[in-house]
Amino acid sequence: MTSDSINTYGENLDALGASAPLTEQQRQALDTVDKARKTPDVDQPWAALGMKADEYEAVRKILDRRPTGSELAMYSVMWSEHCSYKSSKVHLRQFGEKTTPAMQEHLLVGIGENAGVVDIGQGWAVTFKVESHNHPSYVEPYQGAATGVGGIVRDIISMGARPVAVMDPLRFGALDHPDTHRVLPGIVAGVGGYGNCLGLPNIGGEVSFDPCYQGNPLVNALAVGTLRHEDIHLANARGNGNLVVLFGARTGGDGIGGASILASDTFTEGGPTKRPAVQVGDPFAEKVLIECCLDLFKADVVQGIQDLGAAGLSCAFSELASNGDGGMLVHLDRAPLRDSTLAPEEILMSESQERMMAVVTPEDLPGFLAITTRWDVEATVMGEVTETGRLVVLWHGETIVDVPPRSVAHDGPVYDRPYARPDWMDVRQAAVPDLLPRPQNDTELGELVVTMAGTPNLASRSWVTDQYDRYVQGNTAQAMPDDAGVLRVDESSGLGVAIATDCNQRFAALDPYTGAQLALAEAYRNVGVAGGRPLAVTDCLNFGSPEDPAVMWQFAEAVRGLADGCQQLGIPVTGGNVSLYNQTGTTAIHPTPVVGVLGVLQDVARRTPSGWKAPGAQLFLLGT
Amino acid sequence: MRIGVVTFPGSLDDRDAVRAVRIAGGTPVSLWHDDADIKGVDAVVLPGGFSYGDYLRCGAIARFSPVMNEIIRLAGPPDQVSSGLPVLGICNGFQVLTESHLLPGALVRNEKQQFICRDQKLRIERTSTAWTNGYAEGQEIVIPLKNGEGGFIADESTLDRLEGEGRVVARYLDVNPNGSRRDIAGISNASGTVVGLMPHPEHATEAGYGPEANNGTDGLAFFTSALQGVLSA
Amino acid sequence: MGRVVIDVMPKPEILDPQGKAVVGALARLGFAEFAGARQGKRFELEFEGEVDQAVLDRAREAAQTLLSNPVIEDVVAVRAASDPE
Amino acid sequence: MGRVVIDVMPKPEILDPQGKAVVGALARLGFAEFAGARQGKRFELEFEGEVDQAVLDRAREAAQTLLSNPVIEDVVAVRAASDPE
Ligand SMILES: Nc1ncnc2c1ncn2[C@@H]1O[C@H](COP(=O)(O)OP(=O)(O)O)[C@@H](O)[C@H]1O
Repeated sequence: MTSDSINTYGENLDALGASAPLTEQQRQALDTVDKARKTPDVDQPWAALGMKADEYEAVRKILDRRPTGSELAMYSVMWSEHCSYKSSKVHLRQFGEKTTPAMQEHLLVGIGENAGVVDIGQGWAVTFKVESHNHPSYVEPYQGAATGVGGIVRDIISMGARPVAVMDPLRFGALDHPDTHRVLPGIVAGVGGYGNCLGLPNIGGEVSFDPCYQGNPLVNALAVGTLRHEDIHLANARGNGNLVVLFGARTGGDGIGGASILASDTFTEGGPTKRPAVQVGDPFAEKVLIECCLDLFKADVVQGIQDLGAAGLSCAFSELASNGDGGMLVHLDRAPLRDSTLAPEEILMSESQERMMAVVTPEDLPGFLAITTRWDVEATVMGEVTETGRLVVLWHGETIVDVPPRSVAHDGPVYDRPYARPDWMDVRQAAVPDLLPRPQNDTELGELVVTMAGTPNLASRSWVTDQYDRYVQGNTAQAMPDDAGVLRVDESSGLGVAIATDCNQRFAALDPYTGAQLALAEAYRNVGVAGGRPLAVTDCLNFGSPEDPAVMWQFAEAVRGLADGCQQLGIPVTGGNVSLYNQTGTTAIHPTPVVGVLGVLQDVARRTPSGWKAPGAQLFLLGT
Repeated sequence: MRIGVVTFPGSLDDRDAVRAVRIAGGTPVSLWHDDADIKGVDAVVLPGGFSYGDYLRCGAIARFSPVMNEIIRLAGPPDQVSSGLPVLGICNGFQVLTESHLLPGALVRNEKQQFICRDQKLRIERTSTAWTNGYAEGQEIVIPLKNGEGGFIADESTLDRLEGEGRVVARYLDVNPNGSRRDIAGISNASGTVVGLMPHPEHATEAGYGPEANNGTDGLAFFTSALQGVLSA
Repeated sequence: MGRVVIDVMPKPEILDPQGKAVVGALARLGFAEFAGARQGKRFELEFEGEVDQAVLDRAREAAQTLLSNPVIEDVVAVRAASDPE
Repeated sequence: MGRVVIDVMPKPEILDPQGKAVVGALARLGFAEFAGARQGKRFELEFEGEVDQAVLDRAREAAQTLLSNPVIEDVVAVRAASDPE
């Protein structure tokens, strides 16, 4: 099928936003594949885009020519640490390798998709995943935290699930540190503002204070979704001639960072206007998008839906194509823009929020558009699936990208970075608790208990959680202050799930291997004591710079610990997220492997809340 | 007994309201913001949420939807004594009702400038409404409250008139969570058919999923009242 | 491209919790000389063409029906972006 | 009693969901001629005495530290209530 055949769906051509033709000057400034072939020696700003010399060389080798500006934009962002997991991949493999077939018994979709999907019985499935939004939340606390919630929720939607709850493990510097005062209120308000507006109950999380997070707060967000087994959808672009449809918010210059360098190369005249430093979330747009996607799945008018997060369209095009039959042809100039001065490189890299991409058969397109219209969601046919094995991007008819999609999405660089146990671990581990002063009598013991209860890390969190809606959707059986959040999934049978997230970064700092296992064990216990049978794990691995062998060692140890722990407990890791470079100057945060455990309850009516409710009840201490 | 529940883009508690109607023994009917047809329902619930994102003012944009035009017509002016279509506006629904001028006053940002979610104690002050006739006058109940802009305000003469005409339906007890004037949690029109309430009775209709107090079912009577009222009408 | 600016303020007799919060925060930050504060809204509407009286009249209509709530707010100004208040 | 007016608007390049909602609502209500809208804030600060340049400087400082979020908003005007914009 040629690009012209898109016009057979001509009644929607208006929605295609046919853009004004390029001026001669713009055409000349455009970096096309043709031009790249003819001008192999052009100096390209790969270093400014965060690429290493050998990575740039690898791209040239893949393409057998220099990349165009747009290709460079795509490779640089997709091969970044954040998108490619290039430093962590070699270690994360253990999660797969140490998963036995028995552990996979309840796994409908495993690690590697947008989110894992777990069978909880009675035809029901649950998907859940935790992700970080640390750096954006440091820059702009409210919007950073808000868009963190928005991003993880879109992952859940793309699996075909209805999002049903969120959780928010948060970590801040010392309570009385000025930076904590700067970031904390905004982060909490942002988590609440976005989640409340989406109608997702907040059923748990963490609030932890430690000086190591001064200047680098951790904002992790977990989302949970439920679906019937038959509703599982995977995001891939299959079926020659199927359409690729972008829908949701318009594309602006959000989060394009380095791409502006490329753009200013391209646009001599006037240059691009200022680009926003941060992304602003629109939770209302996302709420509408959720309902719209659920209607699309229900009407069975989509093959798959991919969320747009980090790396925006670059990621969506290349991943959809790479997971599918391998070819795609898109007309980038059709993308509806919020800022008409955006250059193609910038559009490819934009991280504008509240956007999704669907693969739709031509026959289903009218049905698809009827639903997006009903929800007043803008939808644009960007192109189609092809059998060429190439991802081809056109800009006003000129070819600006022509690449093998796998090379962008999956075959990026992989580093086995050096790691070594640092000497200072000896000092750290020598500081055993036995050296701490002990209370000498009942009075001192009493005082100690009162002091401890008043410390920020042990005091009530209600000043945070009271800003979160825990009632919406009417299925929350447990939230704050219980050990695990408990949700009803099936209203008739009472089938439900329990979820807890935990990590004690001080333990992880003392011993990353055991610390990660303790985080797992705590979340596992919290699910267990709520009455849930643990089934699956998600994790968010927050660490310092992988280029520091000491940090890399912490990372390797934590992953090994978590993988071993999961094997012993017999529950698989189904997904998660790695956040590296969490440090201020050369000082890394404590290793912080946040672990979320999901368990099933046959009937949530039989859950166990924490605390002693009935006078006269007997107390037992279990375990060692 | 058919009770309509309106869904605006951005409504959140619509499914909960539908469930509450069902638990109360009624037949819930989903109504769509863009459709003026209210399908001959006997009463309407405007649910909580953030209609159209509530970006301009809470409820301001929803008020102009086709379904609201029809509901405003059927509910009748706020001071008329003969009864029109019973309407319960919860939280965002209450905001839509004040923006529609079916109820006086307005709801503004919480005094402490923060969203607040808590189990809230209320006293039912008026039982001669379509939605509270199942309560005893002065009955104290606990239902969830969750809002960012729940402070009820009106000028002094309006407040005096509401008090004088006995149109304060519920008042906050123990804590005034949002700075509402005279601790007002809910009010009604003159005939008692239209009620606006900030806290959420629909989240307290099922044991185990509402506040811990009283089994968490203190809100159910709002919905059973409507059925009673409609039956006896 | 013309631009209309619309200013909406809470009515003076109506309690303005946001304004109250602003005064409190100002005082805490050492701006105690500002003894009162009110917070309202400013809208900028874009209009394809020149903003003449007819456009301003339409904008005022929009301001009074949609952009303000007459129970608690006043439309204090509707003007072309270049005009003085 | 003097009064200082401070106008704060979302930065032009930043997504303004409120403005987006307003344009949508305007169009539905038949005010489609306004093709774009942005929603910002207007503060009025009260000052005991005459508003001179020193007061305005202080107000600007308050506007930039407290009343606006410099990451996403611009302080577009700080002026005495009687002054033109
Ligand atoms: N950021 C948060 N968001 C939601 N719930 C939270 C958050 N922080 C803490 N909580 C909830 O508060 C309760 C107490 O938290 P915490 O003191 O960390 O528990 P514990 O010490 O038992 O692990 C738990 O129910 C937890 O889920």
